[in-house]
Amino acid sequence: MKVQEFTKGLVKKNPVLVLALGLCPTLAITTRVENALGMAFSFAFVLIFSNLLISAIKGFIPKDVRIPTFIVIIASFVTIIDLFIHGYSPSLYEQLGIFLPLITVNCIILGRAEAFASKRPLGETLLDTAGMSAGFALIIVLISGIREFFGTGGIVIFGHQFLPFILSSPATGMILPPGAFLVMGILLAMLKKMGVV
Amino acid sequence: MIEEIAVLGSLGFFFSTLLVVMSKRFAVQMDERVERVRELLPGASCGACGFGGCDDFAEALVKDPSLLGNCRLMGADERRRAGALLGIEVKETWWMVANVRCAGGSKVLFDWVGEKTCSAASSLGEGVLACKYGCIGLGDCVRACPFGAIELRGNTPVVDEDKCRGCGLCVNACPRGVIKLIPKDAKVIIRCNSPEPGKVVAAACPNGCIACKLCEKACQVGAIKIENNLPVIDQSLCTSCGACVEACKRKVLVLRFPKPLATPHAS
Amino acid sequence: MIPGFKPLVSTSPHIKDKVSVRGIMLAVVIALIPATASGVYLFGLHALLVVVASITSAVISEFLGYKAMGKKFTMDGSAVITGLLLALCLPPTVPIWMPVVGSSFAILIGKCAFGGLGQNIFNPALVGRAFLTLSWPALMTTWVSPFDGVSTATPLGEWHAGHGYTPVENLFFGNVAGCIGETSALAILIGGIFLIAMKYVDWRTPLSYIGTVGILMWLLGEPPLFHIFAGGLFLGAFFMATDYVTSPVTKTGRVVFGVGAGLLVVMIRMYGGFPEGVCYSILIMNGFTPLIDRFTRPKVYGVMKKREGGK
Amino acid sequence: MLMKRGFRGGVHPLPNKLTSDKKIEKAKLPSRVVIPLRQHIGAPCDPVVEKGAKVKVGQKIGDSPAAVSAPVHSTISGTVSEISTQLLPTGDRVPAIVIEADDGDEWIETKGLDPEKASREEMISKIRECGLVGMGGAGFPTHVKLNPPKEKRIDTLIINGAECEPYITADHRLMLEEGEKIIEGAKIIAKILGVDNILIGIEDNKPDAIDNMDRLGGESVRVVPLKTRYPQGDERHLIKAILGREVPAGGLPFDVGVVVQNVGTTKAIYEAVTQGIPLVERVVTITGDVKESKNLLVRIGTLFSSLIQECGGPVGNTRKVIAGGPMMGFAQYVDVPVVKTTNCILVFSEERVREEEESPCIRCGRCIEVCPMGLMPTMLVKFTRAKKPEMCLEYNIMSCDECGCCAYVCPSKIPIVHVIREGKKAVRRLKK
Amino acid sequence: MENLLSIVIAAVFINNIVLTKFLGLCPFFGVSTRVRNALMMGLAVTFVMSCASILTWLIYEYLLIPFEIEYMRIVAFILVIASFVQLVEIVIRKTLPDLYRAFGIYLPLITTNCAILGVTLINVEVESYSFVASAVNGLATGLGFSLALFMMAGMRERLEISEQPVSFRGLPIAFITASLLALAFQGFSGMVE
Repeated sequence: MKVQEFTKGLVKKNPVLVLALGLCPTLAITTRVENALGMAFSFAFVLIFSNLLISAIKGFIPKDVRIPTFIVIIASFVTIIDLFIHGYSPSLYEQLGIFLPLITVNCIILGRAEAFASKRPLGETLLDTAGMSAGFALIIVLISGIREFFGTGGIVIFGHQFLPFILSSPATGMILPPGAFLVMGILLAMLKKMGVV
Repeated sequence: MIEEIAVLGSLGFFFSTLLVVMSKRFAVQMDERVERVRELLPGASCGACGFGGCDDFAEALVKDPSLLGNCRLMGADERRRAGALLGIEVKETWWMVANVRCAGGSKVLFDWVGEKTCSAASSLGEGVLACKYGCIGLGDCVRACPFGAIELRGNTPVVDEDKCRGCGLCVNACPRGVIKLIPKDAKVIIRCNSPEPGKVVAAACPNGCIACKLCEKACQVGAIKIENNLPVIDQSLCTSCGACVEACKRKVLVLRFPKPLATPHAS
Repeated sequence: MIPGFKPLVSTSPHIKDKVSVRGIMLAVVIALIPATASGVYLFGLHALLVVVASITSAVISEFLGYKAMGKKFTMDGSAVITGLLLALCLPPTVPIWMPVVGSSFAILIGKCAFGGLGQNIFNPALVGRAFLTLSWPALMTTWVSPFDGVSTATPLGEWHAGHGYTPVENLFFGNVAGCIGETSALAILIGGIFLIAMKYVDWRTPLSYIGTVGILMWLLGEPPLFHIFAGGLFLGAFFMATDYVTSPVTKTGRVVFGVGAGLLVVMIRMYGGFPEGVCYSILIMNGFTPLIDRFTRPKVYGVMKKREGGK
Repeated sequence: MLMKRGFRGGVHPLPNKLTSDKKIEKAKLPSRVVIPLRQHIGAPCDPVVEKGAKVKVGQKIGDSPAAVSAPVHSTISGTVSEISTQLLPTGDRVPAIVIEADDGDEWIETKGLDPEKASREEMISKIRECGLVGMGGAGFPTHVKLNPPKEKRIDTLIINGAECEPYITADHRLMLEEGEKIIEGAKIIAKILGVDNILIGIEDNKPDAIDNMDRLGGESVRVVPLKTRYPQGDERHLIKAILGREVPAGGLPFDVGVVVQNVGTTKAIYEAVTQGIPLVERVVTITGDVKESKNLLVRIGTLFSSLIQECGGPVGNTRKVIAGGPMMGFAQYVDVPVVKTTNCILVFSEERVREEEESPCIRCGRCIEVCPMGLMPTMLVKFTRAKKPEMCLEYNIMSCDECGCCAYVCPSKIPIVHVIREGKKAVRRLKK
Repeated sequence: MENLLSIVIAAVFINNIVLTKFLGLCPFFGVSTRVRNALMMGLAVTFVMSCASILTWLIYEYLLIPFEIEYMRIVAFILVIASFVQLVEIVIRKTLPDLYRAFGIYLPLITTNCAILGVTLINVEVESYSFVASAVNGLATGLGFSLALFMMAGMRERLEISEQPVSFRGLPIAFITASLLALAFQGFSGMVE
């Protein structure tokens, strides 16, 4: 029962694929695998800690102002990770741009807070958010991998060429906006065909 | 540090006061029961209850709890809980499944071209088949099923009873009234829908019931009566002995093996 | 009633006009022959190779796409047109893999994903071209002059760079650099007029499209004839903006479509980063087509007040 | 007011009027007739004769007390052999009286009125007693049509001689051969309605009919030549073309002050009022793939098969027998009787029936262009197939006349009319 | 004036918030199934976006900068936006219940519509716009969002009545349509500057 709270986030209730939430960063920063990893890390940090806090104090939040309260909590954690990445890796900070602060308004985080953390105990919340984070990471790394490979010809992570081969004439369109929508669409269709979603 | 806290604190205070005041002034009475009933509904929004969808139905239910039986998809458990919520007692109901009352095989009256749906075909002349009550086999029921429980094998629809939830949309979709809902524990079913006298049926279709009454005579417990030229089976008397099935020369009667019926529905 | 009468029943009408989908597609292909021929004449055998590669891969892609969809593939000729149109709006120097990639993309993503013939929203050939331009911009903007194959710029490219205007008669006969099928306005006009005369396309779209470009350019102080004949406007106006599937179904809608596309061409040419905007203007108007259809419904007989769309 | 002579949309099918110079011949007397008790819009009649009864030509054999209905008469003299359910050319099953002929052709005594002296009510009741219905196609009881509600002011009578469907020439021949009766009939109708303005609309592909009617009509009845285009004969489009008025959706010509009568009906009205002759025969064009196409004066209730035989039988392998014209007629699969509204029997052999397979809609917009009602058939098809009756309603599906122009021009060969009928069914279900 | 015009053109066409910046995608895919709802949502977002641009600019300029706590912008901005949206929600729910029903869960989600926070951040952080420019940018971005949403809704209504392969039906084809629309909008690139 408990393990399901974690695994459902991977496929069955994958926040991006099934619930179609959190699309903005999924498409925006998936031009490079490197960015995706940075985003996945920041996202997991904010999602897990903010929801734990919300779950802990859920009894004290008045119903009418719960959403602003959640958001303020989330925003605080975003500020922390924003300052952290700014100091730790300015280049990544540059790459993620406004999408780092925009984690605040990622529908997945608020959605989990509203649907799960504000109703369930701490332990389940931890598993749920960890699962959601993993599911999110899985998808954005996959999409960024596809886009980077076809769009630049190879996959470079922290200065290392990740794949043994490269494309000679990469299609730059893949790392531009149309490519993002396209990969997402085809991915969804394939998953649907395979009966995953 | 103090300044920062003061600034954000006063911002927060200002907005929360504003919100509290506004929410009091613009308060909307919401019936919480609607939401809770809605959660118990299956959410397929199939429309079989006669309302626009599960949301509409939930609202109607709160006003008139007696409509609860309209939803054919709810499991027994959900129905009981919804009943408790609405303050009515729910009797146990048996689960229904769709049943195709035609084995196919009617003679075709004429060649035809046009829109390939049963409904459209049945509006050509008197319908394309010599039997006016038979299955046309173009799959209107297949398209109507929201659960993918019906598929065409050859020209006859076959119901997958594990997927069928007895919503009755196929019953409404069939222009010939070939599909009927039957209790899931029905033991013997008939595969003909024509109330015409035997002579007419025999002329139109090799598989139709000609009301010969052999089944009625064969049944030892008196569970079969011929009404309107078709056998009517009292399932509560039937012992699944199969004598009627044996007796039927045209193979109109089919014995369903009784399935375990402990849980009528588990979602 | 009659001995041996095998009745066939259908709803009225019992007679049908002769025009068929295949016939229409065939007419469009025929209408494109002059443009194709002039392209091959001007730019040589490689151009022909591009055309053949494009058509072949379009047809093969469509076959595979339909197979994957589980639909029956019929050789209705629409894939041939997509492939041919795509080839005609490619530079004559592109490597052969490009039309192959382009028309596969056009057919599989632009058409089959939407459900095949009649269901797509964007003109597949232009989708293919836009994708190629986006992905391999350098290859897609390498131009050569006719006959000798010397690297040069297109008339619109020259103009965009401030090098003045190419004489209109060169543009009319096609003796300029440009895409395979778009340089000779005359050849396109022959095909276009054939289609209009046969009532296969509505004259409203090309007229309003070309007219808008001409008038706006004239108002902006540019030579209208140059802008009408230069670039892919003719090819776009007669063969792409008039694509049934992706353009409005109503007569008023077609005028709106033409005017809108003309406006966009002028906007992109005058203020945009590209010297040419025909491809994008049509794609954007394709996106507007469902809305245009919705808001230009004809007046229904006997219904006095026309109600607005939506519920 | 400027006279407009056209309407929006429409198509130009090949006219194929093979019989326009064939004189109307009297068909052989049938040995047996099947007379359905409902040949009109409205309530079916109840039989007023019993099985075995002897009947004469013109004797009333069925009537109904309902307001919208018309009696039926025996069309031969003979014996009622059975009263049973029979198929109509429209595909409905209705009760019918079957009569076996005797040797003679004995008529009942008929008595006419003097239209100069008779009152309006007398004439209307005579018309009802003679069982007159609109003979152009729909079969609306004539006495109802000639008795519009008091609040509707009628100012114009239009006689419909357009006959826009291909192949059919019954009305054309009537106008050439029985022009006087039509003109007199029109005057009687005008008197009943109390209007002065009598117009006859005739398509310009029948110049001889235009000349003839113009000559006979004189000052009082004016001929309006119309552009030849299908469906010009639909009364809504006729009114629009001649008067520029639009009948409101869901309304009737009454609502714009007009009554429209078909030429065949007009002639029948003349005969009914002045001589008291009931509607027992009508002109039917039998054409298509038969040995010799003819315009025949046929007793109602005659079976199609005997008429086809009378025209020398079919040519080639018959595939379709159509009651009515090729655009709106009904394909038959068994032998049916001629009814009051049957204006044509069309025989199509294999060669003429080439049904092509449907292909996807390519949104060419031809159906929208030709729709005389200003509808968007392609959208109606899509909404119907996507099961969206509310959208069908939004796109005015109920205004569709099923004239068939859309399906005629469709390059994808989509059975648009068939689909739209389904859409209408769904809309009706929605309204319930 | 010229400058403001170029801000408008840039925000509506060239840097369309949905098609090139990937902001506001949740409502873009969620509310684009009906043209009418799309129009309403577009209006709501445009309204909130304009107001939020003005409010946050004022707060940034007159509260955060003087107290040197710019790094608290995320918390402050989201607070303002969330409260403002909640306010709008409360008012709409009372005065226009039909509209409230049509928006469903998307009205509360305007709060988390990243486009709104995104625009306010772009105003002060990325572009450092003046007060007027911020307000105009907020409005124009909202219009750009509405335009994309409106077009998408039209296309999706058409997709709904056509027959895609089963695996593409619904969201996948919506993404592919968005992709092709983004491809078409590439035509605007390079305009203005």
